[in-house]
Amino acid sequence: MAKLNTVKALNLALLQEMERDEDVVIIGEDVGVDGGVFRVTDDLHRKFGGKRVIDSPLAEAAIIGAGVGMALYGLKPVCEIQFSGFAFQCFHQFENHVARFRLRTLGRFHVPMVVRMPYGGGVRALEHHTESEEQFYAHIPGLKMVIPSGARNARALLVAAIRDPDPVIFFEAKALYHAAKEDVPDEIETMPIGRAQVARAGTDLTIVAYGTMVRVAKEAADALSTDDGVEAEIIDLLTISPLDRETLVASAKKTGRVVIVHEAPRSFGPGAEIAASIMDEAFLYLEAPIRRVTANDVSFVGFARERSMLPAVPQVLAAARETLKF
Amino acid sequence: MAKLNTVKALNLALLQEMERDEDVVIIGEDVGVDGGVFRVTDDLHRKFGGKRVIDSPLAEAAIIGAGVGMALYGLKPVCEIQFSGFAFQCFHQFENHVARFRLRTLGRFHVPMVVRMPYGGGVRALEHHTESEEQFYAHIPGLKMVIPSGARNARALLVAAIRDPDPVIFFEAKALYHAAKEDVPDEIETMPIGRAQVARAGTDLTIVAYGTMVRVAKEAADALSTDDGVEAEIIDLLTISPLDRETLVASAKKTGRVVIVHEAPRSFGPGAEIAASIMDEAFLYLEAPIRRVTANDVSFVGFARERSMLPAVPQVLAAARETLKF
Amino acid sequence: MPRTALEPRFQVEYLSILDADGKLDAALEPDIPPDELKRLYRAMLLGRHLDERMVRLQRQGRVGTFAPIKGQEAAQLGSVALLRSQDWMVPSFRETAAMLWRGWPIEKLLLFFAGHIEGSQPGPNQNDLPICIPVATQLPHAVGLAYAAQYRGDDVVVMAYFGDGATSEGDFHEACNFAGVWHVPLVFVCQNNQWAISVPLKKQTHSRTIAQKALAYGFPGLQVDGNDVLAVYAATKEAVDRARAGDGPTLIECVTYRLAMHTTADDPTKYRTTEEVAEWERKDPLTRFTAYMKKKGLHDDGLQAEVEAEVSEAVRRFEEIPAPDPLTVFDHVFAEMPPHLAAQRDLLAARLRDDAAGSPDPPEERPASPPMRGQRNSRWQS
Amino acid sequence: MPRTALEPRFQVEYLSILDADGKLDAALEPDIPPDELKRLYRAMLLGRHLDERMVRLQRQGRVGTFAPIKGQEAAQLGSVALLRSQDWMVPSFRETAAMLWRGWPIEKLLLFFAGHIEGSQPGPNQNDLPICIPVATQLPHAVGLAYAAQYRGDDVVVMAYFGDGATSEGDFHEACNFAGVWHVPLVFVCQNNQWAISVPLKKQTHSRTIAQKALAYGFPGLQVDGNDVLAVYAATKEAVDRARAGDGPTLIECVTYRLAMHTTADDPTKYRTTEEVAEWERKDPLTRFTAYMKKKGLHDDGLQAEVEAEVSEAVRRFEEIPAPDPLTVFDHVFAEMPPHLAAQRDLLAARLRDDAAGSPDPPEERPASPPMRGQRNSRWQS
Ligand SMILES: Cc1ncc(C[n+]2csc(CCOP(=O)(O)OP(=O)(O)O)c2C)c(N)n1
Ligand SMILES: Cc1ncc(C[n+]2csc(CCOP(=O)(O)OP(=O)(O)O)c2C)c(N)n1
Ligand SMILES: [Mg+2]
Ligand SMILES: [Mg+2]
Repeated sequence: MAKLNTVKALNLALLQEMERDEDVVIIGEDVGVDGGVFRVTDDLHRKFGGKRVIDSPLAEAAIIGAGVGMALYGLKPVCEIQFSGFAFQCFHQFENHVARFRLRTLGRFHVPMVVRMPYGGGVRALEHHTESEEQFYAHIPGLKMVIPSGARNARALLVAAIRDPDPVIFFEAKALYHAAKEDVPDEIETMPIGRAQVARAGTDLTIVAYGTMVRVAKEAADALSTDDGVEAEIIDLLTISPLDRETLVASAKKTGRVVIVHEAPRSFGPGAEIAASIMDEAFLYLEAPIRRVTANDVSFVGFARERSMLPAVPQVLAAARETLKF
Repeated sequence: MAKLNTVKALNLALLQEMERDEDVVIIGEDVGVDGGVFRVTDDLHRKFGGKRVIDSPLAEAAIIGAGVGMALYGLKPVCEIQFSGFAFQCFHQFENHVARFRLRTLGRFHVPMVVRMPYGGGVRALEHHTESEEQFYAHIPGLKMVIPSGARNARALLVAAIRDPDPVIFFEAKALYHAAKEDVPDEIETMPIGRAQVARAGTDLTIVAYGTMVRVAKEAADALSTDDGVEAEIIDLLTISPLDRETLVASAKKTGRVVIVHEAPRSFGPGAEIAASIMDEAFLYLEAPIRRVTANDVSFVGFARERSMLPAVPQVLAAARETLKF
Repeated sequence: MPRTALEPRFQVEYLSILDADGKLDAALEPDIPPDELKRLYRAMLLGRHLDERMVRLQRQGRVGTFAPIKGQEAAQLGSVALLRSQDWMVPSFRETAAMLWRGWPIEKLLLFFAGHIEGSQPGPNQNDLPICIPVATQLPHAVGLAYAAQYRGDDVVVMAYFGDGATSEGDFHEACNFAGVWHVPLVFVCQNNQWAISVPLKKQTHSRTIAQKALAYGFPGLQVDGNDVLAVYAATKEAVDRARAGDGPTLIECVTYRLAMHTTADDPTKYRTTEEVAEWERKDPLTRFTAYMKKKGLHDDGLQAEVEAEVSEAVRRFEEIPAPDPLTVFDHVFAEMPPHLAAQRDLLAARLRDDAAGSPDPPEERPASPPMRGQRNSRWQS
Repeated sequence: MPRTALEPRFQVEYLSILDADGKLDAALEPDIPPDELKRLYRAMLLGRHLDERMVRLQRQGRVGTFAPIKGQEAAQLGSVALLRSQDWMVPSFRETAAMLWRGWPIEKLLLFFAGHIEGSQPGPNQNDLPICIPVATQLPHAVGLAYAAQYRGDDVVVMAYFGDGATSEGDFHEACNFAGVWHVPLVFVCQNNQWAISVPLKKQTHSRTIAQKALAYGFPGLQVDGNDVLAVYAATKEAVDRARAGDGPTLIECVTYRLAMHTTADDPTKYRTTEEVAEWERKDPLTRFTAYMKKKGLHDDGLQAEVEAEVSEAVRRFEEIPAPDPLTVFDHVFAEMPPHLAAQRDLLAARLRDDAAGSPDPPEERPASPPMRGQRNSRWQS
């Protein structure tokens, strides 16, 4: 057990999986000698050499496309896209191929690859370095879309993603990289992909969040408990897609009131599916409309304005109180 | 007034706008001499020459990227992506630039371009030629996403899109290209982008649809009227984004029951936003959960299986009846 | 001008051995054993015949849109023949002849064009990727396969196919650049058939050859007469040997011509002259190879009937294949079916049971527009 | 080998006029009027000084992550100086000196790196695109601008900037290919500074030069000493003249070096030696140009103080700029604000009023990781 921040926890997951399995290779821009621009692959190049930790040319479509080829051959590529804002360059490879090879070949081939990308705001970053693009992946059948919320689950989920026989898009919240250390066991630990967790039990209201927003949800829940005597249940999705509807619906049935928090723009965003899925199965239990606290439908505002756009505790509180009063 | 199918109606829109405005140029693969693989640009190359109707090399990102440059300069490029399945090749240009130049430059530049793409199934087509990808565009702030449902509105909306000062993604249902002729006025006609239409008035149930699915909705509504004595209201979205929530909410408030029909896969699809938006403002009016009739979350099944996957009248009827009985 | 010209200068070579008039450059003639020549010749005949048959099947509505290969048999077979079974073949969508050579059953190819995804499943030990429709997107896969083979230390070469139009795509460029940097055992085979649907090469790129594009990536590029199976064979042999020896990738440009339509949905008279086509018909790869075989005493008059029978037999088997089960697809989205897919599957299963239990079939949909091109079914046109 | 070598053979030229030792090839010396030389020299000094100042501002937390240009002043100014105001400049993210030349106020550049989108708004009649962060994506825009200019019959040339790493992207390839086919008045200026963050050129591409990549598109490519402002100027003049004359695009590779870090978030000692940097410091473009100016009697000792004052003055103005209004962005998503955005705007406006009305500020967020590179703020690191 060691106290690690998320960067170190992810690095540990990669290190241990590479030690365990020679087929695991890393590929991306600056992942090698430099150890990745956020240092998630630190020291791996020294340990495993340039053939396994590959500094690629600057071309995202080829990183993912070559990853597909490696995965088809039987390797387990862990690709890094330097920032999720640059993954649209390879979006055709995701949609056309990564997600489809298993189906196209009726199981003769599959693509056991992981694509890691830093995502999200709150770090005073420039355009294309702060956005939250999970929705685009969640809508593609055949992809799994995972977003951890802390050092320990980041490590466990990354191990699970590497061992998963299907492609996993793995978003890492930049704002969480160095945010808080957690106890991370020395032995390899995994967590099931596709399962949400109740991050805080409660009875009066459900707050659905993931990634950085789990922290915001927790602060809001504490304030609700202290100030309003209201106990909010927090669902930490961990996997965005396939969505763990069972856990969501169970909580909504219990509390009857739901607030969803995400950093992505609201319209046609992940919150819509979460809300619609809950309505599908818990309609008669809902006491109030499901509220979404999200970024506005503006693509980029610059970090000088960022605080006005990112969901924060006051907005979650306002939505929760409105929902509770409804 | 002439009886035209959708291909000819779209061709008329292009022809008349090109006659009206020298800045309108067309660019795409095979749009010139060949007149486009669906003949939407037929004869325009002969009329306006290769400098205005440009047969481009086979490279979607450059088609859209060059279109951005032309639009910044003051032209009005109408780009064609041969099939919407090949637009992921240029998705970075859409997300990074087409949608953002106005905001990035606080209005100093804007990108008045139209991107036409055939989309959707029902035409016995191979992989990447049958999918419905509207959700990806709808989630990007700064893009308008339009899908006509017939020859006349296709023509009017294309004219509106060309005159729009903002970028418009314009999906054309392949299954509607030659499906039915409609009376199309000789004089230029436009329709407002961003407004849905009540395609059939009703009181008991709202069916939301767009593109090819409007026909399916209409057949279902007729059957409901005949067989069940139920009058369904049909909302034809026409614009997917910005979503005309006002029209949707008004109808839902009136009927209390909503079924949404689309060809895109269900999860994290457009139906989710439509449902969530209606819930946002019409929660207390809803008598039943909003149901979605959609393709399954399977990327491609081959046209030999297509009929099992595309939403059709029986499924809409089943959902409508379930909703009515709820 | 007194500037420094950097060394080495670049040049692109052109290879032709058996020309359109049947003239053989004996000094360059590759040493192909008679049995291999016969296999090659038979495969060319089979490719040509299946092509004609498939166009007819499409016209009869028994398969959907199909991309003919007529005229490109030498480019495909002269190259693919150099692969061993452990090597990998990465096709685009116009490699019917090469796929047959690699062991794809004819009926599987028919299934593919009839809209069954069963048609894109390679056999259990077949090192081929399936048909790839989005142009050039298969090329980075080939690089990854070759890298993986090299990483594992396997004695494997990868061969990737694409057209002249594909060279305009970003994926072509990125794949070539990666292949150059990684020095992988990969042969890029461009079938430059002069057209990308209606776009002629001169509107596709301003470079004089496709071969010279290799210079941008620091590996050799060679232009060959793609209608000369001997030249294609010789050039590919050199490239495959180089790859196997660890000397990196090669780009081979096969100068050839698509004698038929782009796909069965295409009307080439809209964009090219019959004179142009006639000119290339004179250069037909099959004609000159037939003459060569005759001269070598290797020609077998019964072969044509044999390949026709083979195709007919396969078409018969294809037509016996029942409509596919709509439910199978759910099993292949993920290794394990998640709950939401299971629910969607169950719903569909129930609906199919209802249908079977007697509810009338929905009215037949309108005839479809073809997949890879626009709709040309005149009944619905205007 | 008895193959046909296709004509013409290709070659790539290298141009150097004023070398690292200050040696001038007088025969090639471009004819630049003294005033223009002075303007160029002042711009190089200004670029160098602003760069140093911005790094300090970043270290003080007054701006965010910033990409220094130190060492690349000659490559930028020797090229941009050939543009007239009606011409278009399409930058990447490392063209501070070129942008200053084009009239971007210093405080606007500071605003950009301080996270204000006001910093990416070109002036009303300024034919410049804003800083473009996604590598190579600006290049197709340049092609479109050039096409549009040609279409309108305007006497306009477009100049587009990018790095060595950018040449690996598909967008670079597609843009070059379109430019070749369309024969547009466009000059591609590659600042080959040897590194793309930590990736050296030899891992970026296996081609010997960047210039030779032009051969793939059928237009001229030229390599120049990018630290030699005279060579860059001469080469660019030729390319701009060619573009203006309707003779199509050119690729100019400026061989230069990024003397500082990739961005203020980068630690170059992780991936390159101090010896390598020292070697390039010897080739500093400013040193040799200073010597040249002195020799020409054009050197002005007061200039350094002058540019320092100019920067200080701009920094002062920048610091007076108040925090931006969060609501303005809603006005620029579409020409007309749709209802859902108006609703979001109103909600935010109400929240801001509440905040202002006294509700306590939320606790300050943790210090941020820098934008263009990973977080290096050690306080939060382990
Ligand atoms: C990314 C992408 N864009 C467009 C298409 C539509 N399309 C199919 S084939 C083709 C032309 C291909 O030309 P070429 O590469 O020369 O191959 P050929 O058809 O001549 O064999 C086009 C544009 C596609 N399949 N994929
Ligand atoms: C599409 C894309 N991928 C990755 C990045 C992250 N990134 C920013 S600069 C850079 C290196 C660029 O190298 P080069 O083109 O040589 O320009 P230089 O930084 O040397 O000026 C990278 C990888 C990006 N901005 N855009
Ligand atoms: Mg071709
Ligand atoms: Mg560089």
